[in-house]
Amino acid sequence: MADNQTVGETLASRGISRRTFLKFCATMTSLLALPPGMAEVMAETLARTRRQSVIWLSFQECTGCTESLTRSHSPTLESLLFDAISLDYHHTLQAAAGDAAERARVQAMQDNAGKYLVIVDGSIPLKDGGVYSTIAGHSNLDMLKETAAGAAAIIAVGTCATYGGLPHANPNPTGAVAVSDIIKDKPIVNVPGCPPIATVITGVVAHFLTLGTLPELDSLGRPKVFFGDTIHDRCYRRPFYDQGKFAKTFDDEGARSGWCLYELGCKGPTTHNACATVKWNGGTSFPIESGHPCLGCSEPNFWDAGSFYQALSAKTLPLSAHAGAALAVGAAAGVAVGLVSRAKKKAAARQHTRVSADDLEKGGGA
Amino acid sequence: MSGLEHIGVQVVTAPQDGARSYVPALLREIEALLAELVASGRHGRIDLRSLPLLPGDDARLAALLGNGEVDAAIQAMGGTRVRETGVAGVWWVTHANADGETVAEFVEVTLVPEMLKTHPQDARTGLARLRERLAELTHEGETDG
Amino acid sequence: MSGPELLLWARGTGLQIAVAIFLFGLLARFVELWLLGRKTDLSVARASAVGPGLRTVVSRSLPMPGALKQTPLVFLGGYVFHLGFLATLLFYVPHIHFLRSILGFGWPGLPPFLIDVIGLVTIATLIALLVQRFTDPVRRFLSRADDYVAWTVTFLPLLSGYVAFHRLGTDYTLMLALHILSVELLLIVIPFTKLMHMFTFALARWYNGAIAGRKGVRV
Amino acid sequence: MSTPAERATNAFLEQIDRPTAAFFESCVHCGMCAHACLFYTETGDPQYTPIHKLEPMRRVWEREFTLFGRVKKWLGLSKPLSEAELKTWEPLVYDSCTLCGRCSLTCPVGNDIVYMVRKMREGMVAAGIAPDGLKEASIRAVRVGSPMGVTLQALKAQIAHAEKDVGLKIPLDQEGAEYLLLMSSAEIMQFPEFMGAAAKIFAQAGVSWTLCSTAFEATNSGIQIGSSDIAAQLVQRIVDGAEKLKVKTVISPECGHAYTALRWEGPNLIGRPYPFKVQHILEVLDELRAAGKLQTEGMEEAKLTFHDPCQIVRRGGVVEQPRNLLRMVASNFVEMEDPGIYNWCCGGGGGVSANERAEPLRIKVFSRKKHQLDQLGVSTVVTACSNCRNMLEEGLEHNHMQVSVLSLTEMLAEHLKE
Repeated sequence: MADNQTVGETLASRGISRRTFLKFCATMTSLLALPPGMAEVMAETLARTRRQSVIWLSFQECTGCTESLTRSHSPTLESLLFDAISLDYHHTLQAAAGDAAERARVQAMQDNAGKYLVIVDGSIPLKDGGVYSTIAGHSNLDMLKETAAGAAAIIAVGTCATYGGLPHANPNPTGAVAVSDIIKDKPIVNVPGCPPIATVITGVVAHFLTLGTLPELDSLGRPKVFFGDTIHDRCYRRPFYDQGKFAKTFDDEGARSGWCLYELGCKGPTTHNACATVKWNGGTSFPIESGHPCLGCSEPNFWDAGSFYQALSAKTLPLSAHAGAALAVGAAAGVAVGLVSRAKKKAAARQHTRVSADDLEKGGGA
Repeated sequence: MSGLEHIGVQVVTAPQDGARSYVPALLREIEALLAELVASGRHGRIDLRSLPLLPGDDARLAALLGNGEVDAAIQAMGGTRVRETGVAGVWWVTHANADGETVAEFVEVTLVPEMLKTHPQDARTGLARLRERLAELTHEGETDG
Repeated sequence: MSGPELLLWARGTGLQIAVAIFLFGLLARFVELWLLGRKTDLSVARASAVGPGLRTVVSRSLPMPGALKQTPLVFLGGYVFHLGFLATLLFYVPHIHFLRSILGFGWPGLPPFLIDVIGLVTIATLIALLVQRFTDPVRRFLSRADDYVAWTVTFLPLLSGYVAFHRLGTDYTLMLALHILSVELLLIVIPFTKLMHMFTFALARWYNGAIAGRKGVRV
Repeated sequence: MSTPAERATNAFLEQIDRPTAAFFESCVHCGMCAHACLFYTETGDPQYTPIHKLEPMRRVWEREFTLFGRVKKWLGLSKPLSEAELKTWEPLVYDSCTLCGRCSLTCPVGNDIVYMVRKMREGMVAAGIAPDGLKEASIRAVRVGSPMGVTLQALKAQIAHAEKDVGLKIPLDQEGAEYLLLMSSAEIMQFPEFMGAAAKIFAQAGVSWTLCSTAFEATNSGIQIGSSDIAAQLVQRIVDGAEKLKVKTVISPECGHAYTALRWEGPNLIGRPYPFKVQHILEVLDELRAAGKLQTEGMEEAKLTFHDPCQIVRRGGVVEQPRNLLRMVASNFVEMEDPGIYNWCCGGGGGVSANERAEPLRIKVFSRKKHQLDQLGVSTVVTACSNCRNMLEEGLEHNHMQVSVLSLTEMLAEHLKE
């Protein structure tokens, strides 16, 4: 896949007009909250640059993230991004197989040392020497370390790569960890979500391609421009929450009236993502709009945060065993203290010295 | 293609508060950009999506600006509509994706929006394509003759 | 620990620890108190102690004649704070869901804007009561560290709840986690401070009413 | 058992029970009890806050009977009771508390504070730390038979006087009488009219009654100083006398704490129920009234009010009887502010009147009663406790108030139909 074409040349060879590309850039400036006048500059710069070498590593994952990017049956603006990059290694998308595929990766790393972008989806198993996921005889850990060494930056895509995701869920049989748990010396952008919104992945890559920098990140390494607000902050059903109108079941009057899904377990209040604004499937809808509570998939450990259908404030672990034990120990402690107290009272009664008139006369008692 | 009307969802919007509308401020910004264009020929652009507009603000702004002479439709992986407003030099550009959803919306202050122009590169590609066609035509003619 | 991790810990392990300590303390303290016992009263009762005892458990919520005028702030503040705290605790929808997940049943909540108002009034009242504790000669004289600890652990859930409710502060998830942790702190502290009065008050009122009641006095 | 502090601690260990623990556990330091206590309201001094008077006993409870207190004790974080501490608290427990029990009515968590002050005094007296006046009164009560040193001889002289006054026989040691009347020293010596009044009333009602030569004194200094041992001794005398004479009912006279001592504490002090009934004189009179055996004539026209003795009304349960009786003989009876069980103490109950050291404070806090009486503008205040009567008279005189103090029983006797 590696070639030396400019982005402009690639676009031309695919029959995509520069006008369409300008439209793409204009959309990106809007999405990334960049100055709107940058669209033309962005388009011109991008067209003249060589296509960015991108190595996409897939570890313990389900390919949902890739699906999210490529799912559309019609060419979309987002997919234009593939024309602006040179995707030199990607299990699902590359034509090459076996040794040839691995050679492509090594070649890209050599040709673009220090400049290539690594995109990772999937978590990395560490348990038992990383044996639970290997590619071409290399453990994921080795491949990540080797590939990351010469990268300009890493974009961790999907909740598995960003926080460990499903493989990391209790009891985490493979010892799965996130990219950021392993790589400490490279800039990493986390684009969580299960899967992440395609536009958000595209936006981050576009930011890097056009400005040569990574977007501003929050404390969990997520681009603030997409993850700055919670779903709840931007939810169109928020007025119902504020009015205290909640759907109680999936088929009651409240559900049909489009009321707030908090009671059905919506994790919107604690979930940072752009679903409520960017939406899914080309801007058609997002889970809450379709009547389903937010699962909180772009937050760490969302698999272990209790039932998807239990309210956010509910407990996540059973209490009865602890409560029972505490009550038993409490009763025992209480009885122990109480019995000692009773013994003390009895002893005090035995030691009671009768107060007599003589005692009072002496002024001091016995 | 919004599914809202099909799944019986009522969308509630906050009550409109005219006093807090961004329209007056926006109009002043457009005025400044237009003055700049007249004075120095510099283009300006406002990303409507980046502003915390109240529901109905965009429609109010559009109504205030009015309709001009140009209303162009572009098909570029989804429709793009470029309209000149009633204020000449002020354009309203709406980008939609292949599904018809608006993905970006701008007010542009310029003589001709870039989206309407043909890029020189595209023109070159067009020329090449035209020459291919001509070559084919000549070839056909030769075969026929 | 990040906000989401802290929240998860607070809703899981943290809650387990807090509930365990709370129940342990509660039962231990109650049993220890109960086992102290009480001598049978050999004097002939003028009236039954049961009715007046039960009556006082309820009626002591009302001020003695004239008392309202003497300490209006403590009285009204006491009402507003206790009722406000209970209202926000029991009738805010997320709280109901928290309790439902533990108790297995729930009840209808109040609209959030009402909870907001009640919460703010309760916070203001609690602050006023603290100021009064500093300024009133009797209350300042009586106050020990225990009183300020109890005030603080009661105030924190209200404050953190209000901040989380209004999405103030940097991160809602973190605020929510801190809110739950503050409630857990309160739970842990209850059995070992004067906050135990929330359970023992009924027993104290009962004895007061019963002791007077068997003499034929309704207090 | 040697040091006073150890003896006090031991007594507290005996005294603290489940209600006490529930009360200490429930206190939130709201300070409302201060506003129910005339020693605070009339001085503004926070140290007189009722619950504060119990601090030494509360510390023993916490240290010895609670989980946390035990741990603290074990870690050496709490101090044992000291004699100095008890001495500091002595004036608080004895001088500034009349055991009136008004604080117990206001406490929002329901603490019966006076119930605990009574127990607190057990510890104080076990340590020998109590006012001299109370100690001396207790010694006289045990040795002579009366806290004021009234002897049988003196009683007999007063009986002779009274018999001459009213022309009726006053029975002494008459076996099988229905009623055994007790009297307080004050009634025997200061207000001997009481004896005559009783004789007239009983004669009219046609009931049999008697005095007892071995049990004439009703008061109980043991209750006031807080010693159950001494109180039991004094109660036992009355029980012995009543049993010897085989009376049906023992009448507690117009004395507040005597009623508490005999009626409510007595059986618990001697460890068994009585074979006779105990009634306050007002209860007896009201029963006679209800049975039509108390016939009066004429009405007091002057505006008058009733001072509720704490131990008889609030702590004794005799609330309606004095009012029923007053209405028989007074046409312009008005209630004070805070009447009945909410009444304010005269300032001298609970042994305060026997405690010379407390006198200035007692006189100072009489301002509450003065205020109540000034509000009404009455010329007469009726009461049913000779100690209240003394305190009222002293207080009124000190404040130069022209109000006369009457005994309800005596007032009734004066209106008896001839």
